[in-house]
Amino acid sequence: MLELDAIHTHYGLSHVLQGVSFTVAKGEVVGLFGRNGVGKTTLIKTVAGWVRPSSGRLRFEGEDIAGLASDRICRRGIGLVPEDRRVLPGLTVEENLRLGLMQAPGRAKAEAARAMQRTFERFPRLAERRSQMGTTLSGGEQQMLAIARVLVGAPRLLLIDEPSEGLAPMIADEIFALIHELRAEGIPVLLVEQNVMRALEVCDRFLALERGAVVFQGDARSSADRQRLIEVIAV
Amino acid sequence: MTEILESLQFVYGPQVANGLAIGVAVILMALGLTIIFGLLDVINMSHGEFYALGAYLAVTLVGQGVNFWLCLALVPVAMAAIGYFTERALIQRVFHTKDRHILTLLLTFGLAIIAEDAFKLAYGPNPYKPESPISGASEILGIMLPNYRLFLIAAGGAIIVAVWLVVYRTTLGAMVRAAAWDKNMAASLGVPVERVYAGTFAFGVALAGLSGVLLAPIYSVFPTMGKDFILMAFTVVIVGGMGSIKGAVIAGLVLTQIQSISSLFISPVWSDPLVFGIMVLFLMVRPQGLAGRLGHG
Amino acid sequence: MADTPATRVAVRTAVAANERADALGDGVLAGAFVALALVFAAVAAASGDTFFFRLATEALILAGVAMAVDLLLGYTGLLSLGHALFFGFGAYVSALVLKHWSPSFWAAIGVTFAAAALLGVVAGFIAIRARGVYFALITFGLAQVVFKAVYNTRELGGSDGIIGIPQIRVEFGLFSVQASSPLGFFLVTLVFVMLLYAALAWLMRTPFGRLLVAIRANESARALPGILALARQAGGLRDRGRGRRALRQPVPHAARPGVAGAAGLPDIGQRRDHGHPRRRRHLVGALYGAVILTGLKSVIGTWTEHHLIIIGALFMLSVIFLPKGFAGYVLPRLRRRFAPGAGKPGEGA
Amino acid sequence: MKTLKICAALAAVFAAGQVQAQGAPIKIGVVTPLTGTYAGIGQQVKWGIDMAIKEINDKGGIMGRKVEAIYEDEEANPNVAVQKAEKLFQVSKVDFLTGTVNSGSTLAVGQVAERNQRLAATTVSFSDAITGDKCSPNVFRVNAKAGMQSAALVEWMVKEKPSPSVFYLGPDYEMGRSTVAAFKSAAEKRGAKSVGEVFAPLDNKDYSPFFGQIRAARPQVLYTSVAGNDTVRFMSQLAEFGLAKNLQIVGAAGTVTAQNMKAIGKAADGYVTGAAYSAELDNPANKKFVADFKAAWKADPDLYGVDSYGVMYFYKAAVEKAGSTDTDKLRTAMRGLEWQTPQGKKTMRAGDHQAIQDMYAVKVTGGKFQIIAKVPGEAAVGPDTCTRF
Repeated sequence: MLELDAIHTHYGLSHVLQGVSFTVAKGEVVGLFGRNGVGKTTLIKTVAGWVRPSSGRLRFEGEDIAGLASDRICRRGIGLVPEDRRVLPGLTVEENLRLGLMQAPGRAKAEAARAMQRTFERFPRLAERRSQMGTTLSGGEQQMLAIARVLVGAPRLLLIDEPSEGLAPMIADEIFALIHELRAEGIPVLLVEQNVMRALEVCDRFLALERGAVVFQGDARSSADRQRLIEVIAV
Repeated sequence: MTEILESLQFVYGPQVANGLAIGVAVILMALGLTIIFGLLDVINMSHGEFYALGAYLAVTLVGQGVNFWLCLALVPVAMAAIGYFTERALIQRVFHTKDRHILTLLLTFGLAIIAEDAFKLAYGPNPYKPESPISGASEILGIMLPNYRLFLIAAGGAIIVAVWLVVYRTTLGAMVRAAAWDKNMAASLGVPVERVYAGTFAFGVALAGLSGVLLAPIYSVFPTMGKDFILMAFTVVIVGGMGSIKGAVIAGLVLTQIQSISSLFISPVWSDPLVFGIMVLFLMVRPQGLAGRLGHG
Repeated sequence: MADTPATRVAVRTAVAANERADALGDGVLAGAFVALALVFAAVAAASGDTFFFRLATEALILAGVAMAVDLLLGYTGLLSLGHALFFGFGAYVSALVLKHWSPSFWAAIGVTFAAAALLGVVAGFIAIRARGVYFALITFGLAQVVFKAVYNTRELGGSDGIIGIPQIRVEFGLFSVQASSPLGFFLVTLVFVMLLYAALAWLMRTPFGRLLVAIRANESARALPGILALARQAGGLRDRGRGRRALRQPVPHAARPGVAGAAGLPDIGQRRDHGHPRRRRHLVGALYGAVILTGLKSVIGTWTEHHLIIIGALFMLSVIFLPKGFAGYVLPRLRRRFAPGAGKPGEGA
Repeated sequence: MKTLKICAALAAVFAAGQVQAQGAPIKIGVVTPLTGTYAGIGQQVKWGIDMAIKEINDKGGIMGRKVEAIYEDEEANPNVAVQKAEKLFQVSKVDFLTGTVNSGSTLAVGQVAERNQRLAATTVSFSDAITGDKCSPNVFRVNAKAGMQSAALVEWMVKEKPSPSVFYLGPDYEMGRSTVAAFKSAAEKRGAKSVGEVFAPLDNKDYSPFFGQIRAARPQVLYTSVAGNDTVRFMSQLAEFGLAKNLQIVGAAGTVTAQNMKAIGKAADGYVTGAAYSAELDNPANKKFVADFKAAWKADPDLYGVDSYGVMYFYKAAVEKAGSTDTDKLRTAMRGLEWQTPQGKKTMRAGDHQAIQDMYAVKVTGGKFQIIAKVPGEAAVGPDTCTRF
């Protein structure tokens, strides 16, 4: 579904991604782990179109998406839940969600209304706060909003970057439970997370990133693979 | 007592009423400017020339026998197309550079120079004045106000409210605000940011053109008319807070009243420096202006 | 990111090499400028011309103003839209000195320099609180206030300006130059402008100059400790707070157009600032930019009365296609020729 | 055979050229605003001069020499005017300079003329100072100064409304203020009551903030010296507010002109000014001039057009009287010179270089200037106050 083949990305003078290759298949949740500064977030940004890869192939559902503008990539069905949530300031909760509908702009009004309705049912706390400014929500609620506004557009792949960062453990639990639900619904996810152990619980597979390249891929269920992952990303 | 009443009727009353009409004119100009700045971070130095272009288009259409009221609808549409094209053809080219504030400022400054000269080339240096579509004056509380100015105040008020509603109460407006605050995130939600930028520039330009049509019967039309309101509009935008619609409305009303009333006590030539002085003070003390940016209301 | 001691040294060496190459390139262009000016003077003097001398003198004076804008925009990234303020102020002060106090060139230039420096402190105090576009707008507002004030002050001649300023004689001790002599005045202006250029170019290589560049870099980075360390090196700004750190910086540039204004004495008044984009980070570009623009304006102005369309179009084209300006285009090419060793990293550093 | 014919034709052309141009053409430098606020006036200046030159050349030039004009745009800016004047004198080597519109430019260009030892004339500038305390031996004025216009206007006003109450509104710059001051003192001497005055900024967009004061003062007459686009706004806004109904509006000569009259429209009707010219002037010379002007430029001539047309005949008469284009001889010839213009006979006063001519009160009626009264030149011109020569 998502294929990366020898992706290289530069930030000014620094060569961040140095040939990343992997795939995410239909219905699978893939964890992306590595130490700080190895390029996890850059990888997410590259897929989302915020950063243009300098070389390599990037395909989604068989079509080349490298170098496309972010909004184009989004409309192909890739939803982004970025680091720091990026809840849009100056927009109400409802407006944040409405923008999520832009992912499929051709949708009929009734259908869009149904999607909104479903989202509010799923996130009742957002429904309570629908006319509040998005930035006045608590951290956990903002994270919910960041995920909800992507889900409202019915994405075919989710990129989630550090969802539990800065959240109390109880709240983080809710987020992971949500990702677990997504997995059950068969929505593929590429997940970046510092809390590796918690993340592994919701993942099918994982990738270990080191110096801008994938050094190891493994099965999230296999304890041998988990052990090796710890060795690679700890130290 | 009669003396006080008389001074209210003849001096202060008209001053406030006239200031209100001028205030609406200034706010109409400032509105486009502040929206373009709030979203695009572009200081549009050619805004005044777009205003002039709107007025010239109206003069041309009226000259062709088109009804003035029809012009009010046609010109903004034409101006929006021109604005869209300008953004795509010019602003877009320097928009993604690091120095985009300065480069776009210089670019629109160049555009203003060209436009002013082009008006001279196309229409000659002499002024035009479309006949006011509403004539006569009404007396309200003993204050004489021309009917067209009453219409201007009403229409201007309606436009301001409509713009506010579009920006703050529609999904389109939400897209615009989202693109203003966080371009990348907005794009990743599927907002076509490039088109939103061009569309917003077009919207600002259309507002300038609309002001041109509305004000032409009062202020006449000539090549350098773009400079008339632009300084005051910039001042209003700065004092009100760059990108804030509410701020522009408040600042526009207050500053034009200050100018209008102060001209009773000091030589009118000093009322401009007075207002600029206020602007400089504001920049020193509160550079963000009265209200925040676009999106804060 | 690959931030190892080795790469740091490599980058630093490359930057140093680039700076040397830059200085060399600037020097070549500045030398060529003087040479061209002298050739022009010889030809014009031989043909007994006055008009082109006056035009060229005006171009040189404009070059002075342009360098001042450049010092601010090119090095600190602050766009001043109010430079005509300093120019006009200098002109008015020197006119008043010459008319009412002493007809001495040195008195006029001395008083003007001091007064312009003072105005620079005041304007700097007001303007420096704002950043980016706000700085541009505040300088614009300031210039407008002062312009309207002078325009409405009848004691200063109001809209007519000051007329009847005595023709000055510039005393150099051993010899003197009459300002009414086109050749003499041109040469005096050339010497002054080139001295200013040399002084500014030197200033930019001192720690103070680096401080200015740091202000630009600091706009986003806010690396205050580094700035303060540099400030201490510079010696002049010890222990000043953040708000005041840049206070001194507008002073030299303010004094400068003041002097340019003094040098431009015979024609006094409001002067449009051509805010050329073509001189960023290369002072020498300001010299060329001013001369090219003055020449273009004169030539095109004779050719069509709608010269503003052409000037405006050229202006826009240069913003779009030469955003680094004339010198920014020429110098890297010169550098490759004269110092092929200098590598690329300087561009990003 | 063919070649021979061409050679003959060429020879004939050359011979004709030789006969016509005994010596180089006389060059007239014209520094006038071709762009900016005053471009409309500059247009009339150019039309007037071009037309006069064509006529003069068609009749054999001045003393057998062709005349040619070289135009430079002064952008209504004294700095630019100085630069352009210098260029014309130095590079183009013009014999005579004219065309400056605003008084600041005329004064500044006068200094350039003195430096270059050449003569200059203004055909537009009104400021009394040009032939008063700031007079120059090298500068002549062929048009009527502000004082003459207001003298004629006052003359008419006191006859129409004895001891009227007058409100003054002028643009706030030197010319505007001095015009108002001159009219005010002349009017007060003849018994007018001043009930208020206000100076609006140049390029003022809205005059309504002053209307309260005007209404409160209840004047019979409103005097104004705004010009160009400012007049369009001022007068149409007056009408818009219904203030023009019971008010006689009078003003300076530059206030309502052929350039802005159309834009003012009906609001200009009834406006009266003291003028040195009207296209309606009833004499054969003017009838012919107006017809020719219309034929050539598809527009009516105004004061600036006719004065600029007249300056060429002034120069021609002076050169023919002096028998030379030498500056000193020419200056002597110009002093006291009498010459004919579409406005009638003019006399150049030797003492201050101010032309003396008959003045008129003219009223705008249906887009035309109708003459409603005449004031003899000697009565309007006032005393000679120039002390420099």
